[in-house]
Amino acid sequence: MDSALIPEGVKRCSFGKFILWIIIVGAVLLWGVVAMLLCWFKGLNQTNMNDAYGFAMWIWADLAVIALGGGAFFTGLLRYVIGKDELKNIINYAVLIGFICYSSALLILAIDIGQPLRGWFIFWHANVHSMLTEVAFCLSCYFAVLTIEYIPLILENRQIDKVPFFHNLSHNMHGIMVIFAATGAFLSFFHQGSLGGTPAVLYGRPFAFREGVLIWPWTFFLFTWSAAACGPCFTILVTWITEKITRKKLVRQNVIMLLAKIAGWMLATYTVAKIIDTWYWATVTAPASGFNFMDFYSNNPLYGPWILVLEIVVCGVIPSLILITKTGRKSSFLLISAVLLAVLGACVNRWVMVLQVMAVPVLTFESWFMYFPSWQEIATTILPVAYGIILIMISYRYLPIFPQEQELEEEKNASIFV
Amino acid sequence: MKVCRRSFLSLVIGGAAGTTLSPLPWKLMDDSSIWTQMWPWTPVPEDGEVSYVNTVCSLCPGGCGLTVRKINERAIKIEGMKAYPVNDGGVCLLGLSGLQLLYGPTRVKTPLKRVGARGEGRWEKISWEDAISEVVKKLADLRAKGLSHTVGCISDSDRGTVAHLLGRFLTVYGSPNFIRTPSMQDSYEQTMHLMHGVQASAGFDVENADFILSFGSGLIDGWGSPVRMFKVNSALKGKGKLVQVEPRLSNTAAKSDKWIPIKPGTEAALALGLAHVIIKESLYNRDFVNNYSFGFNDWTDDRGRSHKGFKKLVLDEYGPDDVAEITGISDSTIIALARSFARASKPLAVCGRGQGNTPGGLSEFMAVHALNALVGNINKKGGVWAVPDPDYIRWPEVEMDINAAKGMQANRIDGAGGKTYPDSRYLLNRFPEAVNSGKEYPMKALFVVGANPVYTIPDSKAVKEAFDKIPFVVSFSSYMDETAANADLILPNHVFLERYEDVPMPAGLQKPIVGFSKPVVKPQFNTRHVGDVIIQIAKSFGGVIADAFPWDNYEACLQKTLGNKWNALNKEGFWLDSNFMAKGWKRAFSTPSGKFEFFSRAFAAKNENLFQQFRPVEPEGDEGRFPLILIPYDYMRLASGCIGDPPFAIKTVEDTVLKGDDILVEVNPKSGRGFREGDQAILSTPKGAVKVRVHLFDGIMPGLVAMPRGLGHTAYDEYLADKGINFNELIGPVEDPASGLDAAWGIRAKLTRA
Amino acid sequence: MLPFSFEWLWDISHMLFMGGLWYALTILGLGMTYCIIKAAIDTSKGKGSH
Amino acid sequence: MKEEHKHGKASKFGMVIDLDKCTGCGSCMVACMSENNVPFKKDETNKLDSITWLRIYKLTNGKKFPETDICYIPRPCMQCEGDHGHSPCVSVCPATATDYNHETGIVSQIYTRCFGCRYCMAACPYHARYFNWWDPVWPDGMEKYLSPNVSPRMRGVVEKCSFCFHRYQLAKNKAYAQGRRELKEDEYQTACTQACPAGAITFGDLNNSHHAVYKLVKPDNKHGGRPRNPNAFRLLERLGTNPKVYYLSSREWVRRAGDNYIKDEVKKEHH
Amino acid sequence: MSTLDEKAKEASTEAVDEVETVLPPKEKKQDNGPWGYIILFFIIGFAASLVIGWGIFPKLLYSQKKQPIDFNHVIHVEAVEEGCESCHFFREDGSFSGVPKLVQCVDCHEEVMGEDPNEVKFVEEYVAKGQEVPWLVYSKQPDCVFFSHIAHVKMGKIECDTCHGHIGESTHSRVYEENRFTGYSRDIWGKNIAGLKKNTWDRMKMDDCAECHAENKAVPKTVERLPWPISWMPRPYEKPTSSQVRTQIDKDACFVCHK
Repeated sequence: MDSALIPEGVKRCSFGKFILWIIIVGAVLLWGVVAMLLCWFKGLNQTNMNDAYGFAMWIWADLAVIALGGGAFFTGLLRYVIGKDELKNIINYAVLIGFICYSSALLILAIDIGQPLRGWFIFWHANVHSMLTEVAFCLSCYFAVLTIEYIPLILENRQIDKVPFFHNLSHNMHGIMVIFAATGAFLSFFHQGSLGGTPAVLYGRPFAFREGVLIWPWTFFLFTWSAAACGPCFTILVTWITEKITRKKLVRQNVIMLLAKIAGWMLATYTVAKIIDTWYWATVTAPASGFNFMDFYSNNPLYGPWILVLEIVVCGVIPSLILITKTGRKSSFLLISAVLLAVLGACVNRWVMVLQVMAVPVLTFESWFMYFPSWQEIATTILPVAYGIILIMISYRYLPIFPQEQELEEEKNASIFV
Repeated sequence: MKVCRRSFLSLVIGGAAGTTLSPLPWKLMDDSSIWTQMWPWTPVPEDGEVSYVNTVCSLCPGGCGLTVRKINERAIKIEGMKAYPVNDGGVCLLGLSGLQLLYGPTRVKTPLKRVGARGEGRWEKISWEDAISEVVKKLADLRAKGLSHTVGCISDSDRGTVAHLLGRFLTVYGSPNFIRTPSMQDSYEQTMHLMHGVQASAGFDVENADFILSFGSGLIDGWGSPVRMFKVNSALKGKGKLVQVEPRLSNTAAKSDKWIPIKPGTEAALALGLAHVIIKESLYNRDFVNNYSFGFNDWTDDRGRSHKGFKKLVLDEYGPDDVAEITGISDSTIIALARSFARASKPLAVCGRGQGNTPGGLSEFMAVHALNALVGNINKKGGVWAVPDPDYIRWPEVEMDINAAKGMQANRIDGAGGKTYPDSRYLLNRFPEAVNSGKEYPMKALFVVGANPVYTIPDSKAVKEAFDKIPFVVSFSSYMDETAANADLILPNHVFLERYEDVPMPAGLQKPIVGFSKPVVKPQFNTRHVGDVIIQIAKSFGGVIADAFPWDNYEACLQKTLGNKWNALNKEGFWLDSNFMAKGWKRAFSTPSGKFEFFSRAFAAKNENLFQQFRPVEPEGDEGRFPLILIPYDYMRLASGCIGDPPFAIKTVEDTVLKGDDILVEVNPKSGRGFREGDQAILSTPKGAVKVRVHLFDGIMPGLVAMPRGLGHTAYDEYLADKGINFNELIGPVEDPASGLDAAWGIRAKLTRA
Repeated sequence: MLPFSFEWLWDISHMLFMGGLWYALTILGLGMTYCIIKAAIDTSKGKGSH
Repeated sequence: MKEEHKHGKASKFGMVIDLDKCTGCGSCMVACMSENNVPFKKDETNKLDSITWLRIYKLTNGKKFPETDICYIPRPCMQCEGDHGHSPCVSVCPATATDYNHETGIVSQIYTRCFGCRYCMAACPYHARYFNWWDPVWPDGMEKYLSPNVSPRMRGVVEKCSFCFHRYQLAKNKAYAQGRRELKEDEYQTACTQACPAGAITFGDLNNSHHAVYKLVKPDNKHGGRPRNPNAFRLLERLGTNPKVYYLSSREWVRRAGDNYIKDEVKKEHH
Repeated sequence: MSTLDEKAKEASTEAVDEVETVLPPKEKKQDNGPWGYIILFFIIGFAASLVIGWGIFPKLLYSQKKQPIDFNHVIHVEAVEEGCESCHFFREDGSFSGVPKLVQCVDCHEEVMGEDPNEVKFVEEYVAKGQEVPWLVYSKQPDCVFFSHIAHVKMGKIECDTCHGHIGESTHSRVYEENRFTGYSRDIWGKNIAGLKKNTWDRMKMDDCAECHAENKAVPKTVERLPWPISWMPRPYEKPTSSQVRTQIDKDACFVCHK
């Protein structure tokens, strides 16, 4: 039915099946949209946030998707600026995932603020000293970059490509993509960093506060570093999932290996830096404001030392070791486990830097603040996931996302018939 | 077709480009943000000319001066009146939220007549004329049947012109049943009556005392005139000492120099134990005791019976060991306390539990007052003064017709002033019993003015039952309170910010002062001053009743009554008898002996010796079934009197007192074993069982459960109703054997899992 | 925020920060404009027709 | 000459609360709420969504009966100055909706500029900032008591104590009418100070050695206003927020409750 | 592809005829397929949206309201002694009275004095009934704005017309235009929809306050330190220096004007 739109030389499932899945995921999306509208029209009382939890699940989701979307900027940097050419076979998907992550982040921000209609004040009345201003600026600019990177992909749709203007446009955009990618990398570096700075500049919150260099607290660099490490891992993970679902090999293993290796070394170095940071914070920064390191991990039902072990050892050291060793990467199981752990590690780190910051009591006469999100919060957080799945489904079906798909498919068929 | 599509796309792009270059999107973006700043559903307060009006607060017996800020015709803020003798600029949170009472949804906006069943909440609006004629018809009917004495009136005060108008009306109408709501004032008045032989209030010169010994009085929890007591407490810092004797770490205890936890109900024993030490160590004021007191040594009464003197009594029976046993306070503490009290230059002992809204046992008041006498701190700087009511209401004597005279000869329904309790003036705590049992006579009609007995009187169930038995209940409440909700007719009074009224004598003040409430704003609703309504009712009767009310209206009455003080009051807001001095010891006492009486001879003539009879008032209930004791506590953020807390006040209540609609009761972790903080529980007493939550608090004596007063309203608005539990539902009155007043201080209870 | 706004301060933070923002936006804007115009020219030259 | 120099010097308004006198009665809270048009809801027992610019905390010394002690700490906005001249909340606000006024030392909050990101709330360790989770609704007729000097806030913005800044402005207006520019100490007092029945709150200019607040705490203005009175302390002094709200207490445990100390750490005395 | 285009072209011959004159030469059109239409529709869209944005939109955005009474300032200014302040005066507490209340008007207009039908209406409908006139205030700022008249007029010696224009010279009340969306007076944004102004009183937005404050008291020190003294750039502001009487210009003083 829609065969004219499907890229040449590849096979896709029947249109009916496709629509059925769109409807199923769409239902989840709709649930999220209802929750979103409730939040917009009735206000943030629809959430379980409160004056102690001004930042909660959404900000965590925001930080997490941005970190995971970091695959786009880092792969782009490697592909266009540094010139790792093999990565051209995965860059499209990385861009798509990045686009989904960043558009989701912007959407979540638009729901999260109390006065969405005044959201533009952040640009027009900007306070340049605020980390959040930097985040908003770079986030929206980088989203523009991702859009620019995504547009040529759309233009490569079989029917659209037939239009000479669009064909030329796509061609030209590819031509100067290196400029866009470089700008994107620059923007991304800063906003990933400012996200790291967001909690770390809160000198009234000893759990979050970090010292640093000039205006940048250490977590500024840690966040950028971890996004560069975990973002590609997320790209690998999503590619693997897509391959499993489509039951096809979409990207050659050598591409995956290269990305995994780079990500592995990034993760390893990040983990070392994170350990040093934690050590310094636990022994110097926090005690200076009267806190014992263990004060942050005891007397509460959730945040125990386990969370630190999970983040640094289980989701840092272990996946690093797997990814930097050739044997580790070679084993499909270990590889996927490692990228999964790395992704989880980024999420846990963002969780800790947002929610545990809120939970720790600072005044001596207060106790731990606990919070559980309302269904509206959960629904609006799942909303981007559903939206991402739908966008991936449509893009995979109609756009030549995976340049190697056709040849891999032919090879596979050949191997079967030979 | 393709052209169409492309052209359309082109049109759209052109349109977008043009729109971007027009003011439309930018102006709309700007305006939409301005719209969020000016949402039509967010009120914009009107600006205008600022003015200030002074008045006096009558929400509690404190009588503070207020300055109300107005914008045009709106009252927008209440502040304390600077230089007002009671509060000098300070003001409590209830007074501060007065505007919420003025403009609040709980106001009764017009006279209402009950349509459905009692308390069902169905009302019919009626005109003032109809309402008044209905009252008059009913009263005239009763009077004609010779039942005038079955009409009663419950009022929050018996002072000032409004109370006098009510009393005067009942007198000419022919009923002795004017009843004042109970408070520690009753016990103190009786103490003054028996020990000083005078009809007076107790005034405390706390400003000049340097050692205040409080037997459970919530000096900074709303006792007396609250703001004044706060000021005193602050002034005392560094200059004097405050010792708080109380089973629970109240705010007063926490702010005191020493908190002495005591088994509840044994305060009188402690007072006598202190007396023991003072006498034994000869620390008492010889001049006063030897020359101006009676009953210190053994004595013989008119009938020749010999009595133990105060000295012998306490030396024999209240040695520190005995008292330590009774009170749970160590003997060394008792001795040390007695010494520091007696050695202070101006020691002062006070009592009246919490905010003093319950009278308490007379023996306790007399024992504590005896301590003041021992140190000679009576009618002296820094001591207790007997303060007579300001004497400015001098209306001609009423002329009674036969009906009235006959009605007035009937016994009071509450038994006050009768055979059993000859020295008591009002015993509202006995009223429910009297009505329910019908022993004396059935009550046929009841007026309630400035009081909310259905809520404030212990054993709410019995009170409600009594009200149900009275066929005609008229409430003059400005608010839809519990009593109004259970009335047949509501004749809403102006609230204090809308009316003229004299407010005599703030509680516990040592100087006679009359405060002056005046209207700050015009009446907001179709309400009438209760004084006006009484005058109108009286006038409708005609004859002697009308003759007793020669004034056109209340304002005229007040102006006439105040005479040359009117102008000064209007200007200053208060009238103070600055020359007033308590009478010296020589002339102070009008007892049979002419001296301060440790033992009242008048009383002894009728009763057995009080102190020999001293027994702690036992709480109701069986210890086996109810292992704990429930005590109430008062604190400033909850009004426990007839005024329901406005939203602002409720907002300040901590979440360890009220959580959602659940009340939290304080329990020591030792007694609350098995409960975690915030757990639900069933609290039961012999009077009933309620659902509560547990607040584990180390500041309360093990074995006790403490519950705040002032919650559990069922009427009023949604900001107050159904929050928590009314303590009075869980306790019943315990009659003091000497005075008949309610001496209950707690009740046996148990706490079980919910 | 533009330097025309009274909230603008001529200090290093504003110049660097806002400068960076406008710089990035300019690059993106110019880049896209270039691509579109060049595509239009290319198309008019008949390039890209299949 | 000296007088002239003082004229026009920036003020630093501060508050001193004597915890020995404070009775926890709640007058300050209500005075504040009624002065500043603070709304209320049907249920205000969830203190985490209940707007009270000035909140009274109840502290206990944690000891068992009968050694237990309690103390109340009224907590308005601390009007932090910060170590580096920036308050924790001001520097983080992305839209300049809150700022530090150098003329008065007060941290402002502009409701109509705020777009509700709540970053400032995350930054404030005192929980002095409140978010309007709900539309403010007054029961019919009660909006009559609203003061025109303070705008009612709309849903979705953050609000906090302003040291009754509007009173400063009204006092200034009055002074202008009399041809003066300077204010006397008693001309500008916050609503809570004025209402406190215990006289526990003192308010004035910490830069002016004639003012009572200065005499009470003797701030060391060279070191962020650290109090020199040994009974005076500030909340979370060690974080370097430099609050302008000081507390006085004669009880050691209360003073110690003002800050965090590592176990067995002896309180460092600064002299 | 080209066949499709031609079909479409045939279908819309009429449209082509109509606009042929403004189109590029025919041969070019034939060469380049549909470009002519594309440009044409672009221009149509562009022009139409400009007309809507600049012309129709402002008309729709504002509703027009008439003052309850047509007020003649000239007559009143002549009749009083102290100019504007005779009726728009300062109260003792320094607050500004704004539009006069009935009480002030009644001083003269207890009864009808002249023959103006507006005065008759005023006396009959308002004075007699004791009802305040619901004047529409042109310069009414949103509720969040705090403005101290006395600081500007008494201390700053600024003339009324600097902000309010020569309203004292008006003989009639002009139409009051209300923004349908935000509910406040058009005078704040200004008559000019682009927000441009010629006179100081043409607009009353925050930027206009800021402009005046900057002009009057900014201390242009920073500018000298900067390498680019660009004349069109607004003058920068400095932190307050100690003892001078200065106009409020700090960025750190939002709540001086906002409540």
